Amino acid sequence: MDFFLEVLTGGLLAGLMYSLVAIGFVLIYKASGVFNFAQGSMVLFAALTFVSLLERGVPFWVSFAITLLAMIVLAWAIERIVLRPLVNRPPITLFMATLGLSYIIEGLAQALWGAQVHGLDLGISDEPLEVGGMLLSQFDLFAAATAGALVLVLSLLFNKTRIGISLRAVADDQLAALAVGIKLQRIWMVVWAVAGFVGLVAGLLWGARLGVQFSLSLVVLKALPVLIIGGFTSIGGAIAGGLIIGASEKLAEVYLGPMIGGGIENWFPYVLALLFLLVRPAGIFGERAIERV
Amino acid sequence: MAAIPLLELQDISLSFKGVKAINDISFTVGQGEICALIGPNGAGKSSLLNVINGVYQPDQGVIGFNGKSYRKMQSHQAAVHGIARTFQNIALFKGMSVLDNVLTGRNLKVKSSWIEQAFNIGRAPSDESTQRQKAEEIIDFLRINQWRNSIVGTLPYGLQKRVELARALAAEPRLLLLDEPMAGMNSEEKAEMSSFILDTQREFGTTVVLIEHDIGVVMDLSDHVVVLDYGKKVGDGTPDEVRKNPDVIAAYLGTKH
Amino acid sequence: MIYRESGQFVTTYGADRRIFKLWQQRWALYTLLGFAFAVVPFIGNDYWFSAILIPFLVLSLAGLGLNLLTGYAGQISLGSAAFMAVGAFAAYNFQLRIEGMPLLLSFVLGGFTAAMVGVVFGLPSLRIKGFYLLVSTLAAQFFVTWVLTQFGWFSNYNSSGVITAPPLVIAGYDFSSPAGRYLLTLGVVTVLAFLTRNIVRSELGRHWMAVRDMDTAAAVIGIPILKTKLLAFAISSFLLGIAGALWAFTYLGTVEPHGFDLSRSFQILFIIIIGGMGSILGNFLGAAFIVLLPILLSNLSANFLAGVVDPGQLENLQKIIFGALIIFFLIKEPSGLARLWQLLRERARIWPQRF
Amino acid sequence: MLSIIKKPSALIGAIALGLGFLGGVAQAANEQYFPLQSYRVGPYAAGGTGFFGGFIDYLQYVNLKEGGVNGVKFTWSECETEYVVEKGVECYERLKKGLNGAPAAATNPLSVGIAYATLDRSAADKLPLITINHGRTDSTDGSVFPYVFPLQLNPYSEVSAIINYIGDKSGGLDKLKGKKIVTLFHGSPYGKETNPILELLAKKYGFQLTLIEVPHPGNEQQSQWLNIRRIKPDWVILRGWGVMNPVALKTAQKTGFPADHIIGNIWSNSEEDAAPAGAAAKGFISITTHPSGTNFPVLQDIDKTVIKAGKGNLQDLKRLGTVYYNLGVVNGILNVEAVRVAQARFGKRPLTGEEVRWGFENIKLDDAKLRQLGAYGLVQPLKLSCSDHEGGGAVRFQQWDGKQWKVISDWVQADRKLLRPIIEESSHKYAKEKGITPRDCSKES
Repeated sequence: MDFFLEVLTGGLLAGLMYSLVAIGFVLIYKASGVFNFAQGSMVLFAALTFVSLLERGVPFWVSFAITLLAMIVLAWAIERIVLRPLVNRPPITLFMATLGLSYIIEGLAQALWGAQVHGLDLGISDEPLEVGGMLLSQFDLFAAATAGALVLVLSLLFNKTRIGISLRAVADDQLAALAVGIKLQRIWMVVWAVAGFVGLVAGLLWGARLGVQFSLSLVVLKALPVLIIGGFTSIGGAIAGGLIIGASEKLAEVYLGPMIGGGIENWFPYVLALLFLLVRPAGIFGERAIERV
Repeated sequence: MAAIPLLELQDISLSFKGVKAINDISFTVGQGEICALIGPNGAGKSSLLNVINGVYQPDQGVIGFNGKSYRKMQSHQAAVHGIARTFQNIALFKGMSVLDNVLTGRNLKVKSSWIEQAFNIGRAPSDESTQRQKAEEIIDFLRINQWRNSIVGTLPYGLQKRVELARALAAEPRLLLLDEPMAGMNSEEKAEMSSFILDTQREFGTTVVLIEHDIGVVMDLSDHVVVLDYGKKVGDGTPDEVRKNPDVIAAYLGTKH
Repeated sequence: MIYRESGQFVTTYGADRRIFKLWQQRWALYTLLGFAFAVVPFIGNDYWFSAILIPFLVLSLAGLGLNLLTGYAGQISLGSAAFMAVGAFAAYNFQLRIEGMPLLLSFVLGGFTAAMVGVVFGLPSLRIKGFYLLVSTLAAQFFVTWVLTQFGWFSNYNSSGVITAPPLVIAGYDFSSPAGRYLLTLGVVTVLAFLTRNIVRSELGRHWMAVRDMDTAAAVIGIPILKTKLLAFAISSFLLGIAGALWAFTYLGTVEPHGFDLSRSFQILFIIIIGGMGSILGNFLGAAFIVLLPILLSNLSANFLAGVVDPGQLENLQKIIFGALIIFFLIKEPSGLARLWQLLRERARIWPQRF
Repeated sequence: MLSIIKKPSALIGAIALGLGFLGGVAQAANEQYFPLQSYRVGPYAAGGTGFFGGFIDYLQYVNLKEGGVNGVKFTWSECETEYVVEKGVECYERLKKGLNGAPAAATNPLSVGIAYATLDRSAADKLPLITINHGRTDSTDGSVFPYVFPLQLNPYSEVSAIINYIGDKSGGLDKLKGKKIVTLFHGSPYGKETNPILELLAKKYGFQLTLIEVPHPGNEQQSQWLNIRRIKPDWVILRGWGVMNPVALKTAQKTGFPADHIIGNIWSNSEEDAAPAGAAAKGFISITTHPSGTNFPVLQDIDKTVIKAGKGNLQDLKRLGTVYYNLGVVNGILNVEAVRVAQARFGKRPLTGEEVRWGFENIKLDDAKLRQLGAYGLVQPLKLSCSDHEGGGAVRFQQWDGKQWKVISDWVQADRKLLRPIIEESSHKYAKEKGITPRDCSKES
């Protein structure tokens, strides 16, 4: 039983790490209807920029600020060069454009900073904590707290600020938002920049876990099933989806794995998401649109 | 008015998330007649068409078609029974040519299997020619020959409406459902479309149920008018009868549309 | 005027259905095929066969497979490589375990196996649509490679988990030389391309496009949605499966499941985006592009930029170029290279006039 | 949008230029050529730059120091593969013909996928394929794979040596009985390859073995390490790859498993595997076929003659003496020795691949020879033959001190007699599938 709880907690904490990446997706999907596959590359780009600056002797917060600036510039460029010319195209086209985008960002990141593997130390010790016979990772707890803080900041941003309110209007109805004079392009840029910020935070935490290297961009594959289960449009859903995926994949690996041969963590979340979809075709928190003909 | 009913709706109700869109509606449409559904926006006209050909499934009620009763209709099943339709917002296959769109309308008449088609053997070659011939007849009938090979998405609105009618007619339907076939047209185009509908009824004996807002057109065109308001039926009869029905006047005509 | 169209009228519906209505175009195609079959095997060298022509042909076939599903039937998939893997491993096992199994038959059986797997992962497509369907195809991608790695039976318990091409002998003729492997690949791809062309121009092809453009309307006019989608999955996976078998047998010789990973699926998706969705020719143009561009860049740099530009940076540049081209095509020419080719041809028809 | 095809002639010209340089002009150059399928970008760039840097530096060193082998200088050219199989194949086909008349000696892709894809071609083209420390285990049997050389160490020998080391640490192989060993392996054919051998050894020595898989790429290992924590093993063998290694070390720390009881295999033994884990890696042990550092005459000489002269290949000089760099140097030594051996038999001239193959099969490096090469302790004593394309099968153990690797053992030998029948069983199965008749090694000279 203890072991079960330990696996469960470990899974829930790991799940929050997936949620961090998924939140970036949700923001962009909500505001511009783009399923942004390049989110993983943005995480890589942010982490690589940050760690390269750090290694060149730039202080922590200055590096953070410069990286954030870079993400904003990136967001601006994406809006200008990619999104604007593709307005009103089918979602599938936009999705494929983000595939192209992920290639560009990955190439750019490596062209700028090289392909070496970097270690990243955020100064959080990772000696395990014993709590009631259960092992807890300090780092994971820190990451969970960060995720929580991030959600709080984002919800404040969306509920209290002008830009947040216009953003929700855009998410609700693009045409109506346009009609009341909201500048769609500006909203998009802001959202991509915020998603860049989320990518930076995710990049730092993941980078500290894995080392900063190319495979950071693969975390996107862990975030996809989270999105499917949580729904594309709900930040709360991204958190819940992350928890569900994290916990169930760990439990499955430990208890189901030995029966069918282990190493099932790659496809298990997808199969789980698929089963969810067959029951609820728009995720737990998504709403199914009624087709009007 | 023709005597034998082709379509018979009994006590149909439909709701979305608890909101009633159609409330206990019954009426019949006779063989070969043109029946118009009228009523203000949100009266449930399109929903009713969607129920008839199985896009929506009603919460209760029975659909009688051609002497048989159905609790629910699936859209594929409706097509097999000979129900074809057009849509309010044009549901053409925008990436395909006019000819291909019309040919898809004949999909239920195709006899050869896809394997025969892949190897161009067996029934495939003659089948394809037959379908093509029929499709060309419809194209001639609706006078859209010159756009035969154009991609539908590039055509103007009025033409698209005509192509959609062509696709529906290609199925050789017994019942044709038209959802605002003349919406957004000028009076000349409306006249043209009206004459196509009348010709269809005369030449092929097709029964037509249509939704239209232009009362003038409705009164000229239809044998039978059903008036809906807030999901309920408020009138049912010949154009003249409906015109005189006080409920209808109150609910609909009275608002001077 | 390069094309002279005068005097060529179609008189039957059959003739009107031809892809190439002008005899010049048909003649050009036959010449091209004749050249590819009868001349290239004698003038090509190992490098051209093994490094350019064979991968080009196999990737064209894979693009063709995905294009049926995505370009024609509108179902987006990121699992193409998984179906290739199924085809490759199935063909290998049919060849290995059934004595005297003819090589071509094992390709076809490999294709059928891939088709069956494709149908299983296509089943959810009835209930889920759009991006949500990505989940099903990604599940296929990860699950298939897992199964092939997990169970040694599939690789005949090879200690390194790889499969190796059997001797390439058909009816007593040995096709294992580079030119032979090229001819074998070319033959298979040509036949399948013709069959596919027939399918997309037939009733089934129209059903696919109807489902792609608007599936509600397709259902209303009586097109059976599930059957249409599943056939798209099946035939698409069939072609991908054969492409996978060719990839393993005629191109690489030895493959591991990892060779059919997600990046291969992306590669095939890029082929159809760049080449042109909903076009047969587009797959060939897209595959040629994706095979040639890296070679071109790397040759140019090796010969002109050696020592000037770091080869590593050149690869990064190439990645950026690929990404940029994809976005460029999506913005400027969603119908890809195939459309550009068509425009070029139309220009040639009216040349020297401009309009 | 037509603008990109406005100048078709320019495009065709560019294509012709790009593809035109495939043949190469034949000149009677007195040079021996190494085609290098290198990778300096992409996910595995760190390994590629180190390995090919070391390899090139050693070839350069022989050129500068001795003027090549018996007056035959080495030449090479690189072709970027990005570790991608098709690119590797394309590079192979492009470079196999030699360069300006200098014939190719051998290919050294350092990539499992590329090695597999060029395996058949190597035999057809009669060009040796060197897969140092990796590759198909059964290619050790040179009678079936005449052109493939998994030099020094094949995957089976790896685990056998690790078990021998653990036995040593426990005070003898008989003390292994009842010990608990967990193997954490990468979810790929590579990762699974040694599982049957581990099971065999577990049966033989009576230790309890648990095999735990980490799915590719391995950036999440919580459940695996919680499992390990429950099992409480004496040792964990890490058979990792890429990002899986640092994550394993970090997660081990998180779950309280000591790093100095984790033993990394041959692809978990570089600086890139340990350093990103930071403090969590301290104490981590791994095998290596060659110590890192520059404390060997040959490396100091390379530093002096090549690097100090500004002719080195490394961009980042800090990488001199790293695991991958030294592997490249070792690989260079073995390739050059093969050429030297073959020249002794076939003449002092540029050799064909077939002749170089004979050279590889007759490599014999004993302590005296290694001292002469300045590589004593860096390269293990090695003797290859027609039937044995591995030769050595020994490893040393090293420990990460937080900054670099420190060698902590002498050569530990694998139990190659035990492994040989299994290898032959596999190679014979391959021969049967492919319709190959194995060479009769007793008739080879």
